[in-house]
Amino acid sequence: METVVFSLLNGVIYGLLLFMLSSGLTLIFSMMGVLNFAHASFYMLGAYFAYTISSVSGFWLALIFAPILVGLVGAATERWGLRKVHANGHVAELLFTFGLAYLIDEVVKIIWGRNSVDYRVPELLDFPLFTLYGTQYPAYRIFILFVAVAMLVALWLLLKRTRAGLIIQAALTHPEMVGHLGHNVPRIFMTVFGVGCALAGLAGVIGGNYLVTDPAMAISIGPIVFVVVVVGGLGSLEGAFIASLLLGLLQTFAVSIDASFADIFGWLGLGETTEVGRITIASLAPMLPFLMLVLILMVRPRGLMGDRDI
Amino acid sequence: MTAPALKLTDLHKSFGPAKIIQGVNLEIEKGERHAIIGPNGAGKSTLFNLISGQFWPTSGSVELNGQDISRMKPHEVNRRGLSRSFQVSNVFTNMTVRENVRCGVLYSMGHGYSFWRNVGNLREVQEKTSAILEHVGLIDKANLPAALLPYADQRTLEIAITIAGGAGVILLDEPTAGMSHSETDRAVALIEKATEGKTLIIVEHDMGVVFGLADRISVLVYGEIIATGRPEEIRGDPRVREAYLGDENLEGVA
Amino acid sequence: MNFTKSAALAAAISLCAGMAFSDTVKIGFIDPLSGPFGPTGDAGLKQFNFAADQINENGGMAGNTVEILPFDNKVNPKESLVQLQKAIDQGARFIVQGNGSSVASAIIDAVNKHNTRNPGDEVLFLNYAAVDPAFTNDRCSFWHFRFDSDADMKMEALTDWVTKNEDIKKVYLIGQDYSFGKAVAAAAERMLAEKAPDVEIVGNELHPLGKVKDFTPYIQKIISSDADAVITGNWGQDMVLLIKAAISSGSDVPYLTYYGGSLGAAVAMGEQAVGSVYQVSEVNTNLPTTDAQNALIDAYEAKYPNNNYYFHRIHMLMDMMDMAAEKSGSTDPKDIAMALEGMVVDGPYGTVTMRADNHQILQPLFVSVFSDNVQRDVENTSLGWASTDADRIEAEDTKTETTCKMERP
Amino acid sequence: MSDMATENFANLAPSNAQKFRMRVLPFVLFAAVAVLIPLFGPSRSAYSLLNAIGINIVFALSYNMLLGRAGLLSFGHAVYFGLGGYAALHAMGMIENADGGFWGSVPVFAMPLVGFAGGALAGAVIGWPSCRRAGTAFAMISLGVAELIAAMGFMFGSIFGGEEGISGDRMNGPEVFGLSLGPIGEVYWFIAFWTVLAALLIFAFTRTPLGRMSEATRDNPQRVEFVGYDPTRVRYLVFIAAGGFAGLAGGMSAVNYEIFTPEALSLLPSGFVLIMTYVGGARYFAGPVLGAIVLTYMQSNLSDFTEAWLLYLGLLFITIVMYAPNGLAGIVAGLWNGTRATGMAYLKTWAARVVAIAIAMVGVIVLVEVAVRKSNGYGEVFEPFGLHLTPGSPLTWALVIVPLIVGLGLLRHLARDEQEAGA
Repeated sequence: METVVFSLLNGVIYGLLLFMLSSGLTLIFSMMGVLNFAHASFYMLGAYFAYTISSVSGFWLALIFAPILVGLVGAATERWGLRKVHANGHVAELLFTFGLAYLIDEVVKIIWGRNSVDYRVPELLDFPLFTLYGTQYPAYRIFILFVAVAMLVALWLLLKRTRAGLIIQAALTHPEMVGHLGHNVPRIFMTVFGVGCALAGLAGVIGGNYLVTDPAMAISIGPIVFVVVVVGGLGSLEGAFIASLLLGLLQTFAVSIDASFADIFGWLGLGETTEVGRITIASLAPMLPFLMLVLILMVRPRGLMGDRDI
Repeated sequence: MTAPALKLTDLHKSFGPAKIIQGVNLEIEKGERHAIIGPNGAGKSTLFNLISGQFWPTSGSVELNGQDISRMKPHEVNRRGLSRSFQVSNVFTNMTVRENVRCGVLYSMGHGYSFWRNVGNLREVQEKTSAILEHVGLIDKANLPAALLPYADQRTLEIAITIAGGAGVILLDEPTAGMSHSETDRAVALIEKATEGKTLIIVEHDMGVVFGLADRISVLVYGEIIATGRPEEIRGDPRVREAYLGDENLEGVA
Repeated sequence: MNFTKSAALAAAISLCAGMAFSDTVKIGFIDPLSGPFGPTGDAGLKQFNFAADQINENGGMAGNTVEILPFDNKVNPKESLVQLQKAIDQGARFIVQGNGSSVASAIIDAVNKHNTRNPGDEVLFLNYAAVDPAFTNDRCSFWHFRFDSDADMKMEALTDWVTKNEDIKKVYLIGQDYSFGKAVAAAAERMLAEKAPDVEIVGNELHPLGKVKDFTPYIQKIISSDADAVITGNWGQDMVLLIKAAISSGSDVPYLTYYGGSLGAAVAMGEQAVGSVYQVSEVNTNLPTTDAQNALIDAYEAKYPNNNYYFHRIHMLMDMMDMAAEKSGSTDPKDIAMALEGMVVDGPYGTVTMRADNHQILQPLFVSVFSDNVQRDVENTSLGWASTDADRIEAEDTKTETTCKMERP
Repeated sequence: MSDMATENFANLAPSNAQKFRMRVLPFVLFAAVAVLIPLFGPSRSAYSLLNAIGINIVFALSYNMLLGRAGLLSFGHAVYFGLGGYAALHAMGMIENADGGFWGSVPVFAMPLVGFAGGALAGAVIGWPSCRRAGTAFAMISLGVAELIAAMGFMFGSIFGGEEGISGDRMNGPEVFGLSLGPIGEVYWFIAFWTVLAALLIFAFTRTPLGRMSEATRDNPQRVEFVGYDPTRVRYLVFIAAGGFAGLAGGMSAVNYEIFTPEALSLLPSGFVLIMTYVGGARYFAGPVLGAIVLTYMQSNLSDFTEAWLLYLGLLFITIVMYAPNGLAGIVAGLWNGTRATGMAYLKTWAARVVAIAIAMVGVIVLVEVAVRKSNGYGEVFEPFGLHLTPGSPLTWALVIVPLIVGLGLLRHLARDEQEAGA
C-alpha cells in the first residue's frame, strides 16, 4: 500500500516535470514544424541560471528570472539562427537544433564545469512535510507539484482566454493556416519559441535541485521528452499532459516492482536462473519510454490524442 | 468479349462529411481517348487519385482490364498497366532528362529492385530510353538536368516518364496547363503520337485540346457525371451548357 | 657576472633541463574526468599529482622526473582502450586506473595483448581502486598490481560488523548493475549465509550505473522492507544521491558502504547521517599515525582546500613504485614489476605487503563511522570519519585464498 | 557501345575519358594513397589515427546511403554499427575457441563480412516498422529504436556484456595475406583493404537500379510510385544495405579495438556519424569521406590541444548548417567551379572571406581557451606565442573583441559587395 501511495506521488511529480518540458516542445513543434532537439538543453540552462542567480540573491528571484532569461535566449536563437535555416526545410531546422544542443552542452561545461554543481533546495522548503508509513516526505516535492499545476492553469488561461492564445490554438490544429492569419508570422514564431523555451527553463529551475544539475542532464531527459510529445500526439497539449503523467507513473511504478520475468512468466517454464528470467521489472524502467514510443508509432502513429500523423 | 480498359462502378469518396465523389459510373474502352471536364472543384483530381490508387474509394469499385484495383497501392496499379501524369510538373529535378526517363523504364524491363547490375550497362534499358527520348523529341536535351528544362519541355518530360513504362492506360492531368498556343499545339500532337494504340484519359481545361483530342467526353459536376458522349453530343447537351460550358467556349472550338 | 658567463650558465641549465626531460617516467592516468563520476576521477588525479610532486621534490624516481598524463575515459571500457593507446603512444609505460572494474577488466586485457605483441615495449598496469576479486584470482596477470583491498576483503570486514551487531536481523543490498556491484552482492550473500545464517537478506537491488537521478523509489523500497541495515558498494554520484535520498526520506538505519567517503557525500549526508553511515577503507584521516603522515595530510588539504585526503592507497602505490625503482635501479616496467612482487613496506598505518602470488596488496582496513566528534573534518562540514581500535582489521587477516596461477615472462 | 545513340545525338553525354576521370580515377588514387602511406613509416599514433579514419569513412559512407542518397535522417545508425561489431566479436570468440571445424577455418580478416551480415540482419528487422515513414517520423522512430536497443544492451549480458562489454582477440585463426594482425601496422593493411573495398561497393550501389531509385524516392516519392516502385520497399532495401555497411564498419572496429560496449549503440555515436557526414557534405559521394577524415582527426588530435574541441565541433556544425548546407565538399566544389568559371576574381573574394573568418576565429579561440582554463580551476593560463592571457587582462579582451569586430565586419562587407555585384 505505502509503495502505491509514494509511487503515485513521485510519479505524478516526475510526470508534471515532464509536462513542463513537453508542453513547450509541443507548442513549438505544432506551430513551426520544428522538432527542437535542443529543448532539453534549455531545461538545463534553466537549472544552471537558477543555480547562479540563487547563489547571489536566493532561490525566489531565480524562480522568476531564470525562466525569463532562458526565454530570451530561446527567442534570440529563433531570431538569429533558426529563422535563417527555415528556408532549407525542416530537416535543416532539426539539424540546427541538434548542433545547438551540442553547443549549449559545451558552453555549460565551460562556464559551470564538467561536474555537477551544488544547486540546493531552498532552506525554507528543506524540511519533511509529513511522515507516512515511516517515510518522510520532503516539502519541496509538494512545492514542485504546486508550481507545475500553477503553470498548467496559467497556460490554460493563456490559451483559452486571450487573443494570442486563440491564434496559437488555431495554429495548433491547422498549421498550414498560420500564414493566412494576417499576423506577423515571424514574430509569432519568435514568441512561441521563446515561451516554449521559458517553460523548459522553469522546469529546469525546479527540477535541477530536485534531481541533479550537471552537464549530462539535457541528454538524459531529452529523448524522453520527445517520446512524450509523440506518444501524446502532435499538436495536442492534452495528449502531452496525459503522456507525461503516464510515463512518469510508469517509470516510477516499474522501479518499485520487485518481480522478475521468471516470477511473471514462470508458468511458461521460464527459469529464475535464465538470463531473461533474471530481468526484473525495475531494471526495465529506463527502456519503457522507448518501448512505448515504438509501439505507439506502429499501432497508432498519430499518438494518443493527436489528429495528424507525424 | 473483352473487358473495358477502365470501369468505374458506383464510385464514392468522402473526406469526413465532405462528399467529393458521389456515385460515378463510367466505362472506357480499349484504345479510346476519353476526356473528363468540369468546373473547378468538381472532383476531377480526386477521381484521378481514386483511379490511380492514391486514395481508396469509400465505396464502389475501379476495374482495370476487368481486374478490381480499387484497393491497390499506386505502384501496384502502375504495374498492372496504368500510368499517370500530374497537374504540376512532377519530374526528378536532380536528375538528367535521360535518367528521368530511365527511371520510368527500369521496372517494366524487369530490373525492379536489383542491386547487382550497373544501370549504365543495361543495354536494352539504354536503348529503350533513347527510343522514348527520340519519340518525344527530347533526345537533344537528354543530358541536361531536368530542373534546367524550360517549362514546356518539363511537361513533355512528364509525359515521357508516364508512357515510359509501357502502360496501356494513360491518365494525363491537365498536360497543357500554362502553355502558350503554339506549345499547346505541339503538346497535343505529342500526346496523339505518344498514346497511339493506348487508352488515354485526360483532364483538361482547354476546350480546344479536349474537343480536338477526345473520342468521348465525360462532364463531372459536384462529384457526379452528368453526361458522357461524343464531342458533338456534349456540345449539344443543354445540361452541360447550363452547368459548365459557357457559350463562348463552344463557339471558340466550333 | 659578465654576459658570456651567464649565457653559458643558461645554456647549461637548459641542457640539464633537457636531459631531465628525456628521462621522465610518464604515468598514464586513465579515469573519468567528466560526467557523473568526474569528481571521483578528479580527486584521484589530484592525489596522483600531489604524490608525483613529492617524489620529484625528493630527487625523483631513481633520479627521473615523474609526470602524470591524465586521460578522460568517461568510465567507458572502449573509450579507455582508445585512451590507453594514446597514453602508450605518448610514451607512458605505466598506467594507473581505479574507477570501474569494467574499465580495469578491459585494460588488463589490452595490456596483456600489448605486451605479447610488442615485446621489449611492455606496459605495466597499477590498479588503485578497481576491486573485482577476479583480477587477482582467475584473471590475474603479471602486468597487473592492485593497491586496494578487493571487494571480498572489504566485505569480510562489513559482514563481521553485521555479525557483531546482534540487533541486525534484516539486511538490504543495493548496488550498481555491473561486475563490481554484482561481486559485492554475491560476496555479501555468501558471507552472511556463512557467518550469520539468522540474518535475512530482504532485498537485493541492482540499479543502472550512473543513470539514476532520484533514488527515492529505491529508498522507499528499503524502508518498506523493514531492513535493519543497508550494504552498498556504490561510489561517485551513485553514492552521493543514494545517501541524499535516504536522508530526505528519513531512512535512519546503518548504511554500510565501501565508498561513503566519496567526494560530495559528506555534504549530502550532513548532521542527520552522523552515527548511521559507515565505510570500510584503508584510511581515515583521524587515525593515529606518524607526524610525517599528519604533515602530509595537512599539506595536501592546504593545497586542495575543497578536497580531502582520501586515496591513501595512491600514495602507497607511488611510494612502492618509487621503492621498486630504487631497488631495481631501473624504471623499466618489467623490472619494477619484479621488484614489486612480495615487497613489504612499513606504512604510516601499519605494515603493507604486495603479495607475489596474485599481486594483491595486504593492508590494514578500518570500518569508520560518520561522526561529529572528529579532529579532521571532511568537505568543511565539521563532520568526519572516526574509528576505534576495535574497528581495525590487521593486514594479515584480510588475506584470502587465491585461484591465481601467475605466469611470469 | 550501348551508348551509341547518346554519342550520336548529344554532346553533353559523358565521354569514356570523362567517366574514367569521374568514376574510376578517384578510387585508383584513393587506393594508391592507402598503399603508399606505410612507405612513409608512420608512427604508432599515426597508425591508430589512420585505422580510426578508415573505420569512420566506411561508417559515414554507409550513413550517407540514408541521409544523402535516400533522404532519410537517422538518429540511430550506430545501432547497426554496434550490432555488426558485436556479431564480429562473437565470431572472433568462436574462432578463438574453435577446435578445428567451421570456425577453425575462418580468418579474423573476414570479420567485416560477419559484421555486414549482422548489420544487414538488424536493418532488415528494425527497418520493417521504421521505413514506412520518411522525414521527421523516420527520424523519431530511429531515435526511439536506438535508445531502446542501447537500453537493452545493458540488460542482456551474454550478448552485449553489460558495462564491461565484450572483448576479443584478433590473433587467432588462419592468417590471410600473411598478416598476423598483431602489430598495429598489420591491422592497417586490414583496415585499408576493407575501407577501399567498401567505398567501392557503396559507390557501385549508387549506380544500380535500386541505388538510382533511392535517389528518385528521396526527391519525389509520389512520382516513384507511378513508375512502378513502392517507396517503402525502396527505403527498406536501402536501409538494409546501409545497415550492412555500417555493420561492416563495426566489424572493422571490432578487429581494431577488440572490444565493444553497449555505449557503441547509443545516441552519441549516432550523432557523431551524422555530424561527420553532414559536415563533409551529404550531397557528394566524397563528402562523408572528407568529413570522416577531418572529424576523426579533430577527435583524436584537437582534443589533445584543447578541452573545448567539442565546442569547436558544435560551432563548425552549426556554421555548416546555416551557411554551407553542402558541407566541406560543397565548399571545395564551389571553389573549384567558381574559379574555373570566373577565374581569379572568384578566388580573390574567396580568399578574402577565408581571411575574414580566420580573423574572427582568433577572437573566438581566445575567448574559449581563456574561459576553459578559468573554469578548470587548475590556475593554468592560455599562452599562445608567448603571450600571457589571463581572464582579467585587458589584452585578453582586446584580443577577443577586436578580431571579432574586424572579422565579422569584413564578412558583412564582402557579403554586401557580392550582393551589389549580383544585382
